[in-house]
Amino acid sequence: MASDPLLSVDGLHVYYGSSHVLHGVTLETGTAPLSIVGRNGMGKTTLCQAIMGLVPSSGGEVRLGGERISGRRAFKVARAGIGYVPQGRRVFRSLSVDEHLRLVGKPDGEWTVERIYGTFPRLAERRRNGGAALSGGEQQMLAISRALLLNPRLLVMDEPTEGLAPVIVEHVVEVLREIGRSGVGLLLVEQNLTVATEVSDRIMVMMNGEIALETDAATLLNDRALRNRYLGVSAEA
Amino acid sequence: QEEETITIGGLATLEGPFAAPGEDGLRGVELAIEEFGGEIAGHPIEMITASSDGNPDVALESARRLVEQDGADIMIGPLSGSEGIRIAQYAKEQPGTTFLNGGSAAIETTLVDPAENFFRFNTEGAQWTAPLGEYVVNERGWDNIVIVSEDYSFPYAQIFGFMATYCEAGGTVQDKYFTPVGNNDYSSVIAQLPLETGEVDGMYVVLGGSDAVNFLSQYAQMGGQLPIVGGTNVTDQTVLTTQGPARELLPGILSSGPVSDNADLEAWQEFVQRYQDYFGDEGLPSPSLFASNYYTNTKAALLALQEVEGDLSNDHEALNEALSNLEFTSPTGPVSLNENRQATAAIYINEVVEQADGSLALEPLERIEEVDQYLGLGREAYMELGLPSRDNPSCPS
Amino acid sequence: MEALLDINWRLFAIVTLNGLTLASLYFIVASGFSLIFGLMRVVNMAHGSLYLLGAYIGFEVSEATGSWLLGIAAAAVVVGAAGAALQVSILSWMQGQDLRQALATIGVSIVAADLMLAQWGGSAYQITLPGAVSSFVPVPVAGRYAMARLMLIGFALVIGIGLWLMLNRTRVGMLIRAGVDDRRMLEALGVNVPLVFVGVFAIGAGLAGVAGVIGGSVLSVSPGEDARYLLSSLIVVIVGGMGSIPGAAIGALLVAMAETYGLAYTPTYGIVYTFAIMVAVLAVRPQGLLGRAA
Amino acid sequence: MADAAVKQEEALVVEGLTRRFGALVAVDGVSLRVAPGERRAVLGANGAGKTTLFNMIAGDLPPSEGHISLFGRDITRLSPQKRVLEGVRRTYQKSLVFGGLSVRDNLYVAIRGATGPRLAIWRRVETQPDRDGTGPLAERVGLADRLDAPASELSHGEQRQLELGMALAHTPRLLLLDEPAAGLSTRERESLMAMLADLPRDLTLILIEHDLDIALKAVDFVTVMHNGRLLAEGTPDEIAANQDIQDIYMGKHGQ
Amino acid sequence: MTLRRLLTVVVALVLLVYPFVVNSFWLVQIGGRTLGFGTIVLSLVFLTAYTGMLSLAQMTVAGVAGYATAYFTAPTGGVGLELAWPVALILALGLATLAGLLIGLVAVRTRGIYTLMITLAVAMAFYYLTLQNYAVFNGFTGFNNVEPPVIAGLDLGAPLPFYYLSAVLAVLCYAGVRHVVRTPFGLALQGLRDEPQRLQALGYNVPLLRVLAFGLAGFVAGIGGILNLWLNASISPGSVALNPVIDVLMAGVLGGIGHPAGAYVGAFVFTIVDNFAIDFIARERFNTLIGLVFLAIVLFSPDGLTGLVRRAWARWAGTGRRRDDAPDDSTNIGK
Ligand SMILES: Nc1ncnc2c1ncn2[C@@H]1O[C@H](COP(=O)(O)OP(=O)(O)OP(=O)(O)O)[C@@H](O)[C@H]1O
Ligand SMILES: Nc1ncnc2c1ncn2[C@@H]1O[C@H](COP(=O)(O)OP(=O)(O)OP(=O)(O)O)[C@@H](O)[C@H]1O
Ligand SMILES: [Mg+2]
Ligand SMILES: [Mg+2]
Repeated sequence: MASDPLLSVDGLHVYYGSSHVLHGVTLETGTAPLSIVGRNGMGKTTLCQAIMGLVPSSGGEVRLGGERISGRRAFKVARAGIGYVPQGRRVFRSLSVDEHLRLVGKPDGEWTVERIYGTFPRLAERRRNGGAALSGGEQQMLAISRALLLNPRLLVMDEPTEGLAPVIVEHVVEVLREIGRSGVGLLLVEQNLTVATEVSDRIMVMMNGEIALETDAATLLNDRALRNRYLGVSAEA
Repeated sequence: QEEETITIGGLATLEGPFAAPGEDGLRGVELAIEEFGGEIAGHPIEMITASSDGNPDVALESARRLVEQDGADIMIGPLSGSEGIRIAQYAKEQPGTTFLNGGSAAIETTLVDPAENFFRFNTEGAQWTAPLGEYVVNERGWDNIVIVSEDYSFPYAQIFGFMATYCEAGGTVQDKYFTPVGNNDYSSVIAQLPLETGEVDGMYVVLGGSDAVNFLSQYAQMGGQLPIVGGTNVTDQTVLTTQGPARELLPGILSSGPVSDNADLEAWQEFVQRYQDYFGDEGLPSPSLFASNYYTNTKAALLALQEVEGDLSNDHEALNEALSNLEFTSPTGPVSLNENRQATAAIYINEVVEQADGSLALEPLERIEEVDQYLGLGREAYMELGLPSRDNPSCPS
Repeated sequence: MEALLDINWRLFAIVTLNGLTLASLYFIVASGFSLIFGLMRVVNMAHGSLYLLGAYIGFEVSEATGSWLLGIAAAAVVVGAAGAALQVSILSWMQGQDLRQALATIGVSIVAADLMLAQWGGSAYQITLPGAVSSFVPVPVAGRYAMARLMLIGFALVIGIGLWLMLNRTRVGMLIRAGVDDRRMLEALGVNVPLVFVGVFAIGAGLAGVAGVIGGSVLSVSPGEDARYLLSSLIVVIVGGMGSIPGAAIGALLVAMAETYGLAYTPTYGIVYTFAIMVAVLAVRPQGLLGRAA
Repeated sequence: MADAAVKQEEALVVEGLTRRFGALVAVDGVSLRVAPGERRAVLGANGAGKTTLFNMIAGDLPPSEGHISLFGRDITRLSPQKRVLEGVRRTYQKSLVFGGLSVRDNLYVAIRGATGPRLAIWRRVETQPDRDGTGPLAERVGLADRLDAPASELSHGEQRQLELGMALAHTPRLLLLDEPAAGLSTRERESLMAMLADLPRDLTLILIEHDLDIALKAVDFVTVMHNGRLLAEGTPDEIAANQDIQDIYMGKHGQ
Repeated sequence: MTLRRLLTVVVALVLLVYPFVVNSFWLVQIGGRTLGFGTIVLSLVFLTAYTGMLSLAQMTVAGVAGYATAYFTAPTGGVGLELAWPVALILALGLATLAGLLIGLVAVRTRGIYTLMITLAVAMAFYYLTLQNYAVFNGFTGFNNVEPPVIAGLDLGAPLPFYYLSAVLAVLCYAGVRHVVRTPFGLALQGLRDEPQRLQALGYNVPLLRVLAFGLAGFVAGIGGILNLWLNASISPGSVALNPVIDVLMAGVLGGIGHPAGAYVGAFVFTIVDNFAIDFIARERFNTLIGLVFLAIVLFSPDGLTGLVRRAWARWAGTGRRRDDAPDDSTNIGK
């Protein structure tokens, strides 16, 4: 291949103790956003964590822009250019909103603390609140902001719209689309099919630790049987 | 032909702050065995050791190990007072073993319900200080003092011995200050103490190890100038080997005890010489009180063994009999036992002096012969006094 | 009535000063402990050992060079390095498992105590203070008071303010708090968390070393002091609230005051009062006086 | 209807409930009346004060002002565990499950909490008669095949399912669900809907949910909060048609 | 046969036969101590593994029982009150339970490592109290000559009866703990360890549970404390000082603080090392050896020796680990 893809995952295996959770996941993505959907407990979070170096993989490799990042410590992976929004928010309970942002923010770069406050005015209103003293949705906004402020080459987002009010979800979708346009890669894990299909055209379905299906947004939205088969959806969405 | 080996178990504190004295105590045991060529009447003498940390539970555990597991025939030890009480009590469970004290100096060990097979050839805490009380009244003319002491049984015994003769000689005690064990900032006690002589003539201090160093230097820091007499532990090796400015405060302090570094006594000098020859750089510059006490007790055991030619039959009947009647010359002079199997021996009144080489040593001012368990009061009168405590004794005013 | 007038004000003033200066010493010792505990949630049971090591190093160096300040510097550096080594070689392997770390440091303290005993024996050491501070200063009511002890207050202030600035005015404080909340997440934001932790541990240990030299000069050092100062640090931090530098100051003050007044006025139970204060504080504020709710 | 009679009939009455965090008024004088058997949704933007309201009703947070009564009884001062015994159950927005226990034990602790005796010490759980309740309960929330897994090894969504299961351990009188669908996959959301529909009719349900598909379909009545205050109340259709609410909360979804 | 059943049989056999193959030192000082001291460790393991509260005051609670027994059966120097021994023992265990409950009250709002610090401070407070107080604790000297009762001509203080007495009590305590943790009460404790807020929202009284757990642990520690007292025939402040307090923790960690069996394994190994380390290394530096052994266990086997054995068994049996009721990795306990 002429140029290396932004992210390539090749035959990734992950075990928790003796339970085999990822069975050789292979995927590639460039600057166009990619969404991964799938039922609960299929291994989506595990995949994100394995990419970030937060759980050890026992086979396969992960490359970022051609550079091998699997096996590296998480902070090196992050420094290589991945911004991570974890599932469950994981904000620092003893840091205020403002401290969160200043901790990762840099004065130069695409995303600055001021821009974040502009994007999520709610955070500006709560800038002195501690991480534990935020509502669920506010925490989620903070977790997204934290990743954006790293100005990464690739964003890995694990259900970033969980707990967000519908208007904010729309807003986040806007932001993610804009990010996609600006040449930053996006790997989005979503339960909300609407969000997944609005943000990315390419969709993968994960099942039992494997990429079971790769398709495009329109197909998934229109093909009820397909959804039924891979996501267990019976009624129309 | 080769006779059966006789095992001597040495028990001392080899852990914690008292590890150094403990090690020196065991050197005393080793030295005594070596003096007999490691053999008595054809019986090879084997020495085994176990450690305690000053805690009676641990001492007991180690003693059991020496006696029941390793088959020690003769036990020497332990080092500290409350351990000694516990071991003497254990001796009753083990009539087949002969116990000799190591360094411990609690009064109760040989006074309250003493064990038949427990022998103490060293003098105890109250004996050590008894002559000193009389001395400060008669020789120094002090008749009003304050006492500063740590709050537990050994200092009680030391104060008990001291006051027994001090009050008798007409002295009074203005006040006693007991500081809790584990305290190291004495400034608030010092704030209540007189700094210069006047109403009060001197201060009797019973604090051990670093506590003594802390107290003395803090007292000096606050400008205190009262003359000081110390308990035996104020001038022991751990204090005399202190490094740093506190050293300058020590010379001139009076104390009393069973040994004196510079005693003009042949037996002592011989002992020191032997100690230095045998241990060289490994030992202390001069043997400590503990080396001397462990040595004395071990030597008594070996002498008695020699007398009975290693006969340990019938629960050591012969050996114990011989020990009870044994009289010999220890490094500090002649020793003998009373009916409680407690030593009667000489006590020194000492002054701390700086030697030519800069080290500190105890210079004898006086030697008092044959101080017995009853402090010269006779059994009846002594038993009247009861056991020492915070409030016992107090000079009748 | 008479008894009231009878109060010995000079004694009271001196005892109060004693309490203040002892509090300063406790604060200096506890500050490093509080730093490590508050920021990294490591209960460093080897803190007392680091204190003792600092005192011995300070003694050796100041004896050899004749300079007390060099002694302090050497203790800070050597003990700081020892702390860093402890973090790298043992504690970093169990980061986040606070219980296991506490246990490991207990192991370290046992070994350290034994090795220091082998090296320096059971004698008491005292570090020579510079001549300038071995004097008296006049103080109202109390009469005069030892300069050496007053100096403690100065040290405590310098250390306290320095730490407070570091924690509240720099990014370091934020980094560390975040690292304690969720270490893995912080790493995923590109922060070399292990390095930060080593740094903090070194500073905390260095403070213990400095405290050792100061304590060894004003009082003295000998085996056994390690447990004593570990315990006082524990109580100071429990009372004051973990990780709070002003809390440690208040904790030190309460504990030292209880101890000195106790010793002066009711010697028998002086030490027990300290614990009574602790229990009383806990009953009202389990996170300590200035601690954040856990 | 006479006032007293109304009081009797209300399952939950909240009056002037206020909660301040320092200067911030998270919930500001909210009053609610929820009839027995009613299904009610509480909607509102992030930080509107919905969870805080739940916290006060369940007793996890003391209110700064106001009163709460349950079936005519004032419970404002009651401790959380006493309220449970009065029939209040809740889920948490962030799952709180017992990581060291298996799914089955998690559910069993929940069942015991509702029925007692909670501190029984003589018989092992395996021989307790109410132990059988765990199976059907797991079935209801879709965890039947994970009964023996330790809760700490569940995925995020599975923990949400368990969270729900613990609240359903016993049919409460008042059930408070804080975003039950968050983190669930599309399939599990459907099961959730079905399960909600199956709840006994006499159970009173209050639901916080950002998924409007669920929020508007599963309830009879909607309360909308904004900046700590009550903004509007009405049937789902009325709310969906309300332009203000669309602007500040639903966005184009509601159109 | 499962590991557990096999082990039960082996342990029962060993316990029965042990007295006939060893000398009096191994019988009393190793065997008796393992069982009595191990019971104190058991109370610590119980609290830590199942409630997430690491209490360093278990030796203190044991000391309360010991002091009470001594006070009521062997008055010394005017301190104490002679009572019939059943009354004395009931009082002692009652007081130990009470002490446990009180410590629980003090520590009730704390968790994990914070509990450790506070209970350590409580332990030291008790130590200083015993040291300074003469009216009840007889100060520095404590109580000597405390002998176990003679029941119907059977001297419980003699080595063999004492050993069997210890064994029976230890087995009862162990079985009791294993039982309790699988009762609703025990499950609730584990819930409290993991997520107290959730437990409260399920209708449990969390502070009460915590205090009760401490009380129960106090009762168990009290039994160990009485055995320990009889083993030493005396008690003094040294019995509740910092060293023994830390010893309990060390033994727990050696054996594995995540499983009740770890308590006795740990107590045994600790006793052995404590007694014989001096033989392995020149007499001065054996504490370094003890420290290093301890450190090595903490470093390499966070769940102690029992954890090592269980992992080895799992590998040998070739099966995935079956989960036991106690969590396998104790590494997170006390967080
Ligand atoms: N720490 C762990 N130990 C053991 N098993 C785990 C652990 N974490 C997750 N698992 C298991 O691994 C599988 C995949 O989990 P993962 O969290 O990756 O799922 P997911 O697809 O992200 O699910 P969800 O949509 O619920 O977030 C699940 O079956 C889960 O039970
Ligand atoms: N402990 C606290 N201290 C200070 N402010 C708090 C605290 N808890 C919550 N808040 C604030 O109160 C407001 C209401 O929070 P709440 O959690 O009730 O919101 P919510 O409606 O549940 O939002 P979401 O939908 O995002 O979960 C938020 O703005 C939050 O920042
Ligand atoms: Mg997930
Ligand atoms: Mg909420």
